[in-house]
Amino acid sequence: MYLPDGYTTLDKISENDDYAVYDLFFGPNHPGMHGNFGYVLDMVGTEILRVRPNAGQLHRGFEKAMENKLWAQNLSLIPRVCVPDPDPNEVAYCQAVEAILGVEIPRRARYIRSIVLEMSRLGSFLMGMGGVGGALGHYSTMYLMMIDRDLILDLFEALTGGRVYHIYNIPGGVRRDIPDGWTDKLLELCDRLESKLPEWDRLLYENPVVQDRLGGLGYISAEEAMSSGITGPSLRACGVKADVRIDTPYAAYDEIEINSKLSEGGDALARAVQVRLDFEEAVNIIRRLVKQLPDGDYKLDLGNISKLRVPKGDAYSKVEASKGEFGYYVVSDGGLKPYRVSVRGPSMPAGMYLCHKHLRGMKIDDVAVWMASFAICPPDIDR
Amino acid sequence: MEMDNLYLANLREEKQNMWGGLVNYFRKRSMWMLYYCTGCGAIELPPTMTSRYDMERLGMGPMATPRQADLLLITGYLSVKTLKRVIWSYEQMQEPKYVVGFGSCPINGGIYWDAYPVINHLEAFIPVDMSIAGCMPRPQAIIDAFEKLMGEIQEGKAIGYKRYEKHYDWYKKNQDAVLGRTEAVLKPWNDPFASNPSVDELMALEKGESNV
Amino acid sequence: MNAYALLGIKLIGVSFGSMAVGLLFMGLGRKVTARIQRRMGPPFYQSFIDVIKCFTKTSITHNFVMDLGIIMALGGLIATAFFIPFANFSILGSSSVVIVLYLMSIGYLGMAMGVSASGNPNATIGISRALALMMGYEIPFVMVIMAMLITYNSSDLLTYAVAQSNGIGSWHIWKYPLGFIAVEIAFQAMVGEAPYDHMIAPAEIASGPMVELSGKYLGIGFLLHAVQLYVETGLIVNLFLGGASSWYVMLVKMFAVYFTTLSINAVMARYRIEQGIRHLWIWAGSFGLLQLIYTRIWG
Amino acid sequence: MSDNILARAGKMHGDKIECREKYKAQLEIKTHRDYVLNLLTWLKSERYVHLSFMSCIDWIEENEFELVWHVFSYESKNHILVKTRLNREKPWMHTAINIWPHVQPYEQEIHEMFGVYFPGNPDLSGLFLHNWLDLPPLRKDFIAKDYSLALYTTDALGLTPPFDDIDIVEITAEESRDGE
Amino acid sequence: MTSNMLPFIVIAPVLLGLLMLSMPKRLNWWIFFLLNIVLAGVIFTLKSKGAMSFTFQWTLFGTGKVVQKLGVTPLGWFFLAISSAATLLFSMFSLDFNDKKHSTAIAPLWLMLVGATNGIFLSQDWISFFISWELMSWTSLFIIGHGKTSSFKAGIYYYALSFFGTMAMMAGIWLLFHRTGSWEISSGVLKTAQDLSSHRGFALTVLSLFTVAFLAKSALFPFHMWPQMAHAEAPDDFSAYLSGIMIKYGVYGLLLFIVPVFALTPRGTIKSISGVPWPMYILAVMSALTSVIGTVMAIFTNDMKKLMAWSTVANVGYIGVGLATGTSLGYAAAMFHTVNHMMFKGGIFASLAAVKYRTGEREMHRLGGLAYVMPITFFTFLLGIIAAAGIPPLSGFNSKWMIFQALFEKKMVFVATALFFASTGAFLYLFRGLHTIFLGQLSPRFRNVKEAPPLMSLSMIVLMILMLAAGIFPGLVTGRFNDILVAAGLNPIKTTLYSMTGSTTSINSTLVASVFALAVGVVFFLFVIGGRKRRVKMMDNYTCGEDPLDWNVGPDRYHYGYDFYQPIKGLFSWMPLGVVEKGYNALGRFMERLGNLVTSISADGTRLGWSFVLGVILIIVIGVVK
Repeated sequence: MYLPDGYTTLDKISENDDYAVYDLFFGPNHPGMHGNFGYVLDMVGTEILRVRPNAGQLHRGFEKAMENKLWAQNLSLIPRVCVPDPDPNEVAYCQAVEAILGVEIPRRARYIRSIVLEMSRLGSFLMGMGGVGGALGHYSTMYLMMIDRDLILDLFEALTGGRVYHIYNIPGGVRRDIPDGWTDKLLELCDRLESKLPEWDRLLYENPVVQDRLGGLGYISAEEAMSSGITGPSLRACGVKADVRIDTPYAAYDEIEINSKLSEGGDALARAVQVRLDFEEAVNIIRRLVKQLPDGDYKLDLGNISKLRVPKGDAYSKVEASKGEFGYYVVSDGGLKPYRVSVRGPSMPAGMYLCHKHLRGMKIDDVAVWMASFAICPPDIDR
Repeated sequence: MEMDNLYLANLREEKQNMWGGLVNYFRKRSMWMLYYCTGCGAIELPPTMTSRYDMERLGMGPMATPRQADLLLITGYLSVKTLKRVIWSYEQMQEPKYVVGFGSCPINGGIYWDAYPVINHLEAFIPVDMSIAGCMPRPQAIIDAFEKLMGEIQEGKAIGYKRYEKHYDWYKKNQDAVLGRTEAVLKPWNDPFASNPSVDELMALEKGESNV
Repeated sequence: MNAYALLGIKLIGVSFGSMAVGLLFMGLGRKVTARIQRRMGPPFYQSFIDVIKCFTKTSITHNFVMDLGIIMALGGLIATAFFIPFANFSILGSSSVVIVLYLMSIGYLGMAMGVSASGNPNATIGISRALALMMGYEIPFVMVIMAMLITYNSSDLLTYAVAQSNGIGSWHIWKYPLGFIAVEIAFQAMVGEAPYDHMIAPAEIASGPMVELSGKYLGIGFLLHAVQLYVETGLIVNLFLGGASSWYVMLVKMFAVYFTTLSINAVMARYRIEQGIRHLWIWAGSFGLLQLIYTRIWG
Repeated sequence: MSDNILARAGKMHGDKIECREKYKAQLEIKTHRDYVLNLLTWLKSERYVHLSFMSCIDWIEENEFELVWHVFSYESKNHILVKTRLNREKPWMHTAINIWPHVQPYEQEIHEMFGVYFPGNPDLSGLFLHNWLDLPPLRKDFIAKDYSLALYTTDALGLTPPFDDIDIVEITAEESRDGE
Repeated sequence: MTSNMLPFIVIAPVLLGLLMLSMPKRLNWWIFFLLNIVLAGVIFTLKSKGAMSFTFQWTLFGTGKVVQKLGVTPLGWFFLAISSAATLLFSMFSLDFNDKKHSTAIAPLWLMLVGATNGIFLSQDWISFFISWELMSWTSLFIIGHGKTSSFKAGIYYYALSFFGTMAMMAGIWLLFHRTGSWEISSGVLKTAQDLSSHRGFALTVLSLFTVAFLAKSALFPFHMWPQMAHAEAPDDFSAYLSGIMIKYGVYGLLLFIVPVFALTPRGTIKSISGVPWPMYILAVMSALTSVIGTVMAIFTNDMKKLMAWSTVANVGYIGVGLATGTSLGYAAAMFHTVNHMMFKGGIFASLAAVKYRTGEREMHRLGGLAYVMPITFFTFLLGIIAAAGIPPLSGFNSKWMIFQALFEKKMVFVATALFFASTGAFLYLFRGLHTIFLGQLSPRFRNVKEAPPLMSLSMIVLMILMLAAGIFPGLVTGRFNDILVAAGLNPIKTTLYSMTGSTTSINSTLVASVFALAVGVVFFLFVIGGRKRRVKMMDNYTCGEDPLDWNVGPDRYHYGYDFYQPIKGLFSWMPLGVVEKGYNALGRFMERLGNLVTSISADGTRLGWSFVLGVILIIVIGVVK
């Protein structure tokens, strides 16, 4: 069993007296667990002595399955890697393929991709914020935020034909152009979401109970967060200005202003607030994107895409998903199918490594909140 | 093998019981589902449960443990590891209990039909009372399925649990075939490092090989 | 002998009546919560359906202690319900608040015993939380009751209810305002609504004590909550809201108390257990103590 | 390439490494297995603090595994792919757990999926798979379709239900549903 | 039978005990049991014989003639009766309990202790009282320290405190003798009551000296530390006696001397708080504090005997509060709670002894699930904790209710709040004991454990019946109090077989029990008409879908017992609970060192050493008084 450093009084108790330790199963069939994942917690009293992560219930062998499917067929597989936030997967995969092909996609396609990515981010953030509420027993936030997430899904449906899995991005651009009047609806939705923010603030972020619960929970320093693979809002909550959209611009982000604010503190409260700040900024980014949306082609003509052959080579492409850096490392041997696709999900470092460090000594009360604050999404751990 | 039709037997039985219809009414109006996201279809459950589609108006709600739940939702594909837990949970549920499969994956494997960790036929392991088409099924489809299931409960047709009880041996055999394997399916793997050698030992070994 | 038989029949009526009232409140409460969350919610009779369904299901038991405990739990709470004056009428003729407080404990003890006999640590954690929380709310509650007790020199709930029957101005809310605040905070914890829903806490300990209850055990668990609602709202109404002269006024007042609790519940998160108890001691406790000091010295 | 890392790497490590710039801000350094940890340590000291993840590629025709560490610097914004090749017969690699502790689950996964052994990693038990006795599944010589058809199909399970009130959709191994 | 029976019931056990020291161990327990039957028989016949006394005169050097008098007062007889009945039950329990180990000479010592106890309750003069008191201290010291080093340490700790109390009492006796010129207790009471108005300083000195002695014996604050050492280390069957009877000597003393003094003092003689003379109010506050401290300590204790020892401390606090109200209700409540505590704590300690006898474990979290294999023990414990928590159909509620009524009568609401806190806390620690020992998962180690042996079970069943009887028909006990109250100069209380009348309301315990039974009947009906139930194995449990064996989780690893109330531990960190303990540890160490010193002087060991110390201090005190 893997144990990080540090010897606590709990260890002492458990060494002296084996019967002081008992086990609690936290997941997979547990309301506090986000998805099909599990921790087996060795407990002393109500404090956690040791954690045994129990991954793999969502393992579908994506990386193997992608090797057996055509380049274009894989597009239907990849959104399923991370269910609440599917579009970053599509974009990352397509970008990697485009990089190996050495093509540059049209400007309009890049903008549309950005819009889709930001919408996906909004939906995922709503789910994440609601998840924090749910983990704290504050179900009203979850119920109310889910309404707005559904409105986003409606727009997705209008754009792509799918509610959850869009399969919208293809190598060379996007599948179809934006329909007429869609952007107006999008802007309306942006206004609605922005007008909702004060209500959510009152319900969740300014709620004294929530502040008491989240404050100081699961603290991680900036240095430690950087060197243990934490990315995305969780890293920004430590005060590190790290954002793939800025660091390694992709899609239309090199042409768009991103004023992401940082919440400092590095604890669960800071992470929750960071999601809220990013949410606000994502709404603004969508407005800017729609405003600057250029005309032109929405995709590159790559011929019959199901007969696509990608030259020998490899490329890593990463995208700022709602939970952090989503990356696809694609290797091609020049054939009709990928030789290897390797996926970097943002949840692995927190869900499989930091849990050992953070959950030790934590009370059982806080496990679900801790998971929600790191936005641990089991599908991208298991793949 | 003798075939039997539990539907007809159950219908005959229910007709004799004057309270049957009333009991079925209470059962259908109060279905509690197990809070278990077995797969990606669970992403459409929050919208179904929450304010927009509001499952609770049908008397349905999530329940934390299998002891309390009536309804097991297999939300999408089922990896072998999850299958074990699903069966464990299903057997802990109290009768009457119903199983609903989401999407095509529980029916025939769906998009994962050739994936090594995902089973293809849920019906071989636990009885399924209702399947919903689509990947993933929309909230409307889910609610529609629930209403259909309610109809079946009222008519006494949702009797998967009776089938499971009666043909437990058959289900158990299938479960064991997948979960309790003792032999490799294709080609067994011999781990060359099964003895957990240390770095020094490995280095020494390699040096020896290169010298030879 | 005949009088005793009649009383027995009446008491059986009260026991089913209290369950029905509690279930009705639970159903209405779910509707209220649903409306706060901007949705339809279940029909108001949903709780009845749920409970009856639970009784038609098969269930499991781990051992005889589980059966004994669960029966003792509901039995204890129903016995408590006999002592709650309903619409200024006490069926047993006496309704000492000390009996109510202590008799309620047997329900809790039975519940605790039954669920921890199931051998699930989740249930035990839930129970240990519930008991710990009891330390938090019982003390402020008792302090306020004691303030009334020294005013009236009687521990009979009926005395308090009758003393407030001269219109809304004579309600104890005005006479013991600090005490009312303390009791309202404590009440939130007594019925286990957020921010004091530690006992259930699905996201932490997967519904705590209910974890191993199935079928009729769960049904009895629901009835337990129903009778608990009846007893505790009835207690508050008799203590502070002037009792009632007729049964419907009583029901409306009782539901009003529950409604307040639910509204707070719907917009609150859950404290950590030690935060919850500290919060109860600091707020409910200090209000209760101030009320007691005030009443003892100037009252 | 703001920090000129390739030039400095060449100067520092000489002929032990082989590096090139693949794409904009994406570099590649190839090195020998026993030199990887030195290189990674040096990179971390050069503020390449972020290890994105590590992956493994099965080059079955060359009878080699390729391990790739993805390293990123928040200062220079460069992404470096550190690559090394292992013998496919007895693949083992030094663990990087002392440089980046969160590499542990990645190594555990690669051990499970490819059979690459990481001496020094404290936990190499199975992570994702249940009761796995076959070849590590991501190796190219493991055919997932054959496995699935041999284990999960109706005829593999002997799926003739003893009741006739439901239909089971039959899929047999003969029915070809290959994606090609 | 004549009044000669009185010295018999005191001296016979003592002499027989000395004789038994050289007898076979197994036989000892039978003699112990049989003699207890005889004693109980004799004591229960005493009541019908009316008032009697036995006088014995001798001359003490320098103080003139000494009249020693044994006699039966209502109060003394009451205590004598309940203690002899309880002793009989415990001795029956011990018969089976001690069938395996015959390590030490507990039975003879215990028999001597019984004699001493009878002596305390029969004494009408301070000399007899003091001699019995000393004998009781010594014998119990050797029983507590029954040969083991750790136990002996506990014994020393216990004796150190006892000794402190004895010193105070001796000083008090001398002062009183000096003032009244008589050794008689009743004259001392009268004189002190008069002195409270005329020589207040002197009277208060005497009262406080005696109070210290009695508080030390009854483990009231600030002497609340010793039971957790002594009860926990004493032999398991003796713990029941220690907690059931011995801790009540102090209560008896308070009832004998302190309470009558204030009852005889006219109102307004001394300043009163809340209608209670201020010394009594201080006693009430100290008792309430004892209750709270005992409760808080019990909540966080892991050792089952220590837990119950702390619970004893908390309950003595209740009794003390009842006494301190000074009303007839409080006086009766204190006595009622004494009886109840004897029954329920006797039952609890008996069941714990049975558990220890079968499993050999004392740490609660190492046990679990014993209810399924030891049902009688479980039910004894269950009824015991229901009574101890003061839940209605059992006896504890009646006495707690009376105590609260006494407090309400005097409007001592803050003390009452503290007691309510202790009462709620009692629920916490008692349930913890119930869960951790008897419920939850049954460890595979104890799968083959059997029910306690027949005589042990029998005595537990008798205790259960007694608890139920006193709970449903409180009049069985409360009806006996009016004689005592009248004898102590207080008004009788209103009580019938079924009901009690307090200051704010009356309560019909029989009615409460019957409506509870009716309600349980209703629920049982619901339970029976509900769906079919099936019994499953203990480990067939909600484990979030995991098979526990996949993770090496057996019953031992699925039982939450250790650090039960850990989340709320932090809430009590501000309480300076450790300070008193530290002080006593220092005192204990000092006494130990002193003992060692004496031991090294006199080669014969501890007994001689202690008598030497005692002699020295006796001489010093006499010198001071002179």
